[in-house]
Amino acid sequence: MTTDQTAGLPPSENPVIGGPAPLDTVAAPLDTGTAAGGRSNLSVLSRAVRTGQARLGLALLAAVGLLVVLGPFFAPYAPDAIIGQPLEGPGGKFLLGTDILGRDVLSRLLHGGLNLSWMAILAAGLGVFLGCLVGLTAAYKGGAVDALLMRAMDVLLSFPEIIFVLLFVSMLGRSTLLTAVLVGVAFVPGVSRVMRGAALPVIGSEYVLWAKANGLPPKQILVREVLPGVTSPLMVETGMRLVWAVSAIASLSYLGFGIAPPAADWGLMVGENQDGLSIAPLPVLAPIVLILMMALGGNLVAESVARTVGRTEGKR
Amino acid sequence: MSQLTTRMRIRHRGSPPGPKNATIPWLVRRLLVGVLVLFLVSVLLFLVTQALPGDVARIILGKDATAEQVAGLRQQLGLDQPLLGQYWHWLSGVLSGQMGTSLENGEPVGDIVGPRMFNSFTLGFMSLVLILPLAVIVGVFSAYKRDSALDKAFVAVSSLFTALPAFVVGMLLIAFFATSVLGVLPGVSNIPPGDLPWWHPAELVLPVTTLTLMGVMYLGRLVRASFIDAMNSEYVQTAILKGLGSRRILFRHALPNAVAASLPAASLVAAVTITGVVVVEYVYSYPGLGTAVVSAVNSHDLPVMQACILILATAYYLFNLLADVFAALGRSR
Amino acid sequence: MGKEVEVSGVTVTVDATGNDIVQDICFELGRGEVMGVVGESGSGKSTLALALLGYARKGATITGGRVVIDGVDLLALPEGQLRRARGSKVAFVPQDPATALNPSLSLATQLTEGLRLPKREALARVRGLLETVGLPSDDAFLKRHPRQLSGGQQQRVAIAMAIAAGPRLIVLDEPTTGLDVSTQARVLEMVRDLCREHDMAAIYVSHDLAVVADVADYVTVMYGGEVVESGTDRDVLIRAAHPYTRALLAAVPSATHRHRLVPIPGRAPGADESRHGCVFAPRCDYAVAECGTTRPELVPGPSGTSARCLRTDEVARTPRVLPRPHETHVVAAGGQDLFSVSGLNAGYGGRQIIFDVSFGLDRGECLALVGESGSGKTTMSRCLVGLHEEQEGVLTFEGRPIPAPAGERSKETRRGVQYVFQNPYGSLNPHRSVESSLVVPLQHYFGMSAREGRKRVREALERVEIPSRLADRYPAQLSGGQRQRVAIARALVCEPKLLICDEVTSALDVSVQASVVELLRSLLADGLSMVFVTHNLAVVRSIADRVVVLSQGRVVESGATDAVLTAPSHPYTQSLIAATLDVPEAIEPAV
Amino acid sequence: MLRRPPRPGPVVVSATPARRPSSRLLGIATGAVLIAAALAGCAPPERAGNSGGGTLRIAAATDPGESLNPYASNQSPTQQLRSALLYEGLTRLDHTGRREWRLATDMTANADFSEWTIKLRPGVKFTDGSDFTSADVVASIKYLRDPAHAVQGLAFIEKIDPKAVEAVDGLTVRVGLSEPFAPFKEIWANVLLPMTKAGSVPEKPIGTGPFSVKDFAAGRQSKLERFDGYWGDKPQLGGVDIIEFPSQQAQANALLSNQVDIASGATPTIAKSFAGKNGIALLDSKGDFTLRIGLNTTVAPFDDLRVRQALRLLIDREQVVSNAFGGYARVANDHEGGTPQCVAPDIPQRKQDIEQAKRLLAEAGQSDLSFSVTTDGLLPGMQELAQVFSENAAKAGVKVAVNVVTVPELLSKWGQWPVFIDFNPIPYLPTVIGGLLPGRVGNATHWDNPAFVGLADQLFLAPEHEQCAIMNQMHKIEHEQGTTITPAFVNVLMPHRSNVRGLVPDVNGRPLSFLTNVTVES
Repeated sequence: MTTDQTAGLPPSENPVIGGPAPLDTVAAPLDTGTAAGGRSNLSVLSRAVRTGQARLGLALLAAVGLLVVLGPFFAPYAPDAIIGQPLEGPGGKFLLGTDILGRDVLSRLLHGGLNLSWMAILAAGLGVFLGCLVGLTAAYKGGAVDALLMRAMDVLLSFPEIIFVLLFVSMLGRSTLLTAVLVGVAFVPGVSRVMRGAALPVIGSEYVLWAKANGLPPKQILVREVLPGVTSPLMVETGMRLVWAVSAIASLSYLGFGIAPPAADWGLMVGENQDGLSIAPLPVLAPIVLILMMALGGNLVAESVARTVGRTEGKR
Repeated sequence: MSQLTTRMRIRHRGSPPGPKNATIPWLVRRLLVGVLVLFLVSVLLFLVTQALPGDVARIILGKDATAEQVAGLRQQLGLDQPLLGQYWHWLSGVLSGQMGTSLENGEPVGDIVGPRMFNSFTLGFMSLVLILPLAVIVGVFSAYKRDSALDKAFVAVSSLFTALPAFVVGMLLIAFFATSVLGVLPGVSNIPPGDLPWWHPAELVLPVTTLTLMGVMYLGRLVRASFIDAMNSEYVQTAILKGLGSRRILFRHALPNAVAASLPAASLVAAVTITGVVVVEYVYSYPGLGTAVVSAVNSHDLPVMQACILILATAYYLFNLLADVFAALGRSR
Repeated sequence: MGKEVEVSGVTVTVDATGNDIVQDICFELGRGEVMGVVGESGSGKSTLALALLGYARKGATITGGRVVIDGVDLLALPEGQLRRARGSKVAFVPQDPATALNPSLSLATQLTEGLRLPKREALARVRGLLETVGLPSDDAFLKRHPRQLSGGQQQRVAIAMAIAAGPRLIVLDEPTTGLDVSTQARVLEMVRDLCREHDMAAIYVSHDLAVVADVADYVTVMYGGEVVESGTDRDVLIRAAHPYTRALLAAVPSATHRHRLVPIPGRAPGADESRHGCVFAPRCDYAVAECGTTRPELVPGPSGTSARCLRTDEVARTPRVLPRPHETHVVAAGGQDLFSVSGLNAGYGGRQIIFDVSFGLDRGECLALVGESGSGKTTMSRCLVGLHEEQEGVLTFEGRPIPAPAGERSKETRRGVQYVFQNPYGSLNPHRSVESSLVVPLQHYFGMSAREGRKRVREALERVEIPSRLADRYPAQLSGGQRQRVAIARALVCEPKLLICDEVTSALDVSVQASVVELLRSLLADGLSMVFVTHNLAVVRSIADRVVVLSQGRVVESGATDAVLTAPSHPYTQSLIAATLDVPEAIEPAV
Repeated sequence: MLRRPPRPGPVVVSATPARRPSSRLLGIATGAVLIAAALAGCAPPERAGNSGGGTLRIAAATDPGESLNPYASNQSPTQQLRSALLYEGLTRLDHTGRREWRLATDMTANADFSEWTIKLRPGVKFTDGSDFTSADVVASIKYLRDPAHAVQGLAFIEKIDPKAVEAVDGLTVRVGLSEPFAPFKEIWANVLLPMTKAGSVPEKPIGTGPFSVKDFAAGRQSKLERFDGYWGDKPQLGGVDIIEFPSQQAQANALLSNQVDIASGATPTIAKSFAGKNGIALLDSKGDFTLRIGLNTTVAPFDDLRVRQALRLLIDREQVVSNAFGGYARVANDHEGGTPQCVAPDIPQRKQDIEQAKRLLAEAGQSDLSFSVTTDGLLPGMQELAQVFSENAAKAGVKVAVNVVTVPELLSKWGQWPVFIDFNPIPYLPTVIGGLLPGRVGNATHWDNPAFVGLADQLFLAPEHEQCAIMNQMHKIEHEQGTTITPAFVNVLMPHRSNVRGLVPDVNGRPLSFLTNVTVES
């Protein structure tokens, strides 16, 4: 088994691209160039949210989010109750039919997003937090510390993420928490490189030099001066990592490295029911659609934030 | 003066210092660091695989074996030596091409891994050969027809693929082309041992398509963005003001720069494609490094596992390094 | 028979808002004549330059007017013919050749591709052109890529590229802005020669009055997207009839004599503001009620220029107020060195940049460090404030030696030596409000809470003439000059003894520069000492007491400002001063 | 064969790398790339045509650890599938489960069953053309009996005294036993006990089967060709390709896209999804193949019979059959299957009885029992069985978690798992010997029931006509006191292309051992 944490996009690093999402940049059309108006991050977010793409993304995320949170209350059956014949068609007693063990697909769908959600959030959060820590420290300290940290990241980066997770899961045993943490750790090198790249110009900028020249404590400089300067790439990175985490964790569950079987989980459902794909597509396709909605929603939001950032800050 | 130079700290920020002659030493230094990184990769890999649960000798011999038998085997395998010695033995083996023998069936690891590496790299290479030009064509066309229905469709589809796990893509492609709907292509891509992959073109179609789709959707987006950037650049404005024809502006002025700007990303896509074969191989049962590493992890075959992962990690790292180099060269311009 | 170039009614409109960035531009130009277009940032001069080639940037459209060159109206041509006209009839020299030349094509390709000639002929022609602009013409040079050239060489290549197809008009958009004075002087001379030799008209767009004065036969002054005054260079620069032109002239420092600079109050209009009446009225000393409602026409005025002003007569009658010559600042008695540098060496990446530099500074004195780019002056200033890592030498502050790195200096030293940066856009944290930026040092040095600091912040802002209502703004909401003042205020709240100003005015428009220079001058009067790092001799003349001239990391000359600038002894200083341009000094009273 | 962990022969090889010069990986890589460049565009070499009769392409599960050695321990179904075509034993069980003579034509015992004389079939040739003689049988038995070889079939023949095995003449072998053993004839049908040419094992084993090895790549595929010197009915097929796939899904896909002719493993769901598909038929072998849940008696509370019986009462056998096995199974009654000659006794069918189970658990003080059942999911239905059991047990408040582990992990702690899923495909007698008596590797529940052991001892001494009655009593003890929950007898499902003719279902679940009349129509 194998995983695909790649999920299509290099989860890896983008030394140059600045952020993982493709950015479209539009040059400021006028030579006046003095765009007034605040530059606070909230405004980036709110501007991003105003694009149709982001609205679609948010709508998708909201729909999936509601399903995940409220779903269990509306599920007609217990998620692991065997209440019918295997692979019954949709309709009648079972709105979406039954799975290969004769469990209600709808109920499993409604229960099956919670684990994926918290695992993805934990993984992305951990990856972004640690990556940010490493990236900013490397960028700020420079010199030997920078070289050391970044080469250490290179070492980690050299393990394709899926293999990294497989290796450690087989070393430490399977558990949802471990899988989420491992996916998060696998994100660290990528995030740290992006964050270091984003932080370097900020750290070289004159207001940070001013703070250094006045002997402000490094921690304060990093947290109060540098961090606000990299929130935009940070937001983009968080969004994209969330998407990849969803993909990766769903893939791991599909391969049996995530949640233990009787529990309902979207990735696991795909794996369990794929044998019956040709006669009962719903138990496979329905969770795929939900995973896709979740990932696509996150992706759309992250992309439009990235684009708004590109447009307003002229970064590419 | 000499006193000064000794006191001056060399600051290495990871980018070439000067535009011209300094690039070569920088490159050499970067490669040396690369060797160091690969060395550390091998250390980490060795430690992690050694830490896998279970006594290898016990796993081989089974529970019926006596303590003496286990001890004897441990000695034969060198497991009784200190970790450092074991590592050195392994590393010197790897460097001289002797990667030991499989714990599973006693075959030399080279015999198992060699052909599979060739299969994997063939798959990755063929995909790359398709990805690179296709991504450029799609990206440029989409950027050129910016905001047209086609462009929007491409952007939407690429977002979709970005969010789609590879196993889903593979599964759906199999269902559509091989098993359920059309039935025109083989659903598994078994390359018989001893055969070269391209003797079985039909078997290669779906795995190559999967990798290519994912790669083109990602890289095409980046090419599109850099092409839009290039078209908005000052030098394109200069070219327009020089009165050049739009074809020349497009192909001689914007395209090379857009492609150059996408090179680092392309290297990363290459890295991901080479290692992405792991997933795709599993989905299509293609006999490559990916299936080998999964099976070795499942059966605890340390030498095979170590060899496969080392190869994949090296390839991955080299492409990442290439991306760094391209990025740095780009910056130095 | 009209002139070679006739421009009338050119208007460029922003697609999104329908506002005009450039409105109703008219002028004429004969063969071999050079027209200087002067304006501050936001005046629409670059947009106009592009419009003269029938081109508007994305998001804007040329909505009216004629650009007739050699009898052909470019703006009326269909796409294909317009393309052919570009290059052959009218050519463009961009502001920043580093970005305007294609990084991935060789010089040969870029120079020949617009020529529509067989390769061999094209190459021969290009070699000739390169020699004309003073560049090598061998194959090795032609094979180079733009990044392998220096800034001056790139600009010459851009000029050669523009004149390659023998255009009748060449439009130069700030072509010397990024260049050193000596390079600039050579480029200007070349432009003049080329126009004369090729009998070609040129439009030279610049923010720098001195440059325009040097190169142009005619001067057009733009403000807020309109031509406010136009005429021969002497008429405009000496007998200006428009209040804006006059104000601009009063704000320009002179390299030859010291005078007080007069800033223009207020802020230039943005392109997206719709306007009524005279566009300069809100900032104009002469404005009357009518100016706010009636849009003046560009009409010939009494002093020989055409001016867009309702009150030309009154303006022309008023003698131009000569700014009061400013006495050399009297150094406070005592003579004790406040700050000194001796035997300073510094390098970067192992390469030495600063060689054995020594100088000292008295209390209340303003010392100017002058040098061209690459002279090491920025490294120098960073060494002083402790931000440079590879340095060696002895620094003293108030008579005591201080360590080189900022981190090792005492809090008192750090507080006493404050630094103001070149780039007003980078010196303030964009994510902090003005007040928050100023509170940071107060908390750091005086342990004040945000509340306690507020009063001090208001005082400091008042001192730099920033209205306290702006305290809640973010840097992006401020103009460049305002930001630089806030940066100065941030230094002031530390109650420093020494202010190190690194090219603080180089990114600012003249009128804004004037206000910052005057602010600094008043700070000097308060007893603050200052190291003023700059490449601009005129600014040096107007503010510095003493000058240290740096060349390639070495001090080549130092001494009292007037002595050094008036009678330089070192050849380098001499050449620097010779290359420095000045607005004509003779100010004749109006009729 | 019962599942046993020991891993085999390759050890010796792997421990002495010097014997086989390991190829140089880098050399291969660069060489391969160069060759590839040279060959790019070249067509594959002409394949030698088959000797006629067509080739049957069988999809099997990947086994990277496989070898040609039929005596290796820890053999996978794939290796056994191939061994059955390459090697023969003295006897075999036909597809109805009846014993038939193969390399032996008769076996006779002395009065107390302590010495057996085996008559061998004349005219049998090994695939290398040499004659099969008594010396080969003696060598094979001695090899099998040597503990150093750790062969998987050792348990079945451990009563043989290796020193007392001798060739009487070219076609007669006398086998002396350390203890009397009556059902001697029954054990030789096991696929783990074939006869090979003396001295050929383990390096290059030579057998007498209807096929010989043409090409073998461990973990990838093996090509077999018809052995024209075969003594018995020659197969009509010219050859057999066994192609290995990492999952049953892949096997099914390969079958659907006509890359193989038959899938040797299919989940019930796959089988069901093929129903009604054009060109695909299902070979459904009903037999006594059991999947069972083992309860380790060395771990509390499974040492308590009440707890074991309670758990046996909890499982809903009908649901296991219909939902875990998609109907391709029949209900079992907590004992192993019988044989065609000796059908299982008529014990009342145990049914789900939650109340009774609760009572028993309460008596044992285990009302809120909670444990996890471990499975490696090796065979279709294992995970599903675990999940159905977990669901059923929940009805009595017993919490059962499903713990899915890798195959090596399951084997590395073999005998230590408290509750695990196991399978048994072989007839009753070898099952008793290998998996139900104490101390056997296959007995991972460590069941030690004196009454059962006593009956087994009787069985080993009883003449043939008394054996059935004893076995029936043993079944009853299993049912009443055993340590496994045996809910169902599972069918072995092999979907195949319908142009494959002549396949027969096999009660022992290995229908691919019977290829004599199989043809592949083009």
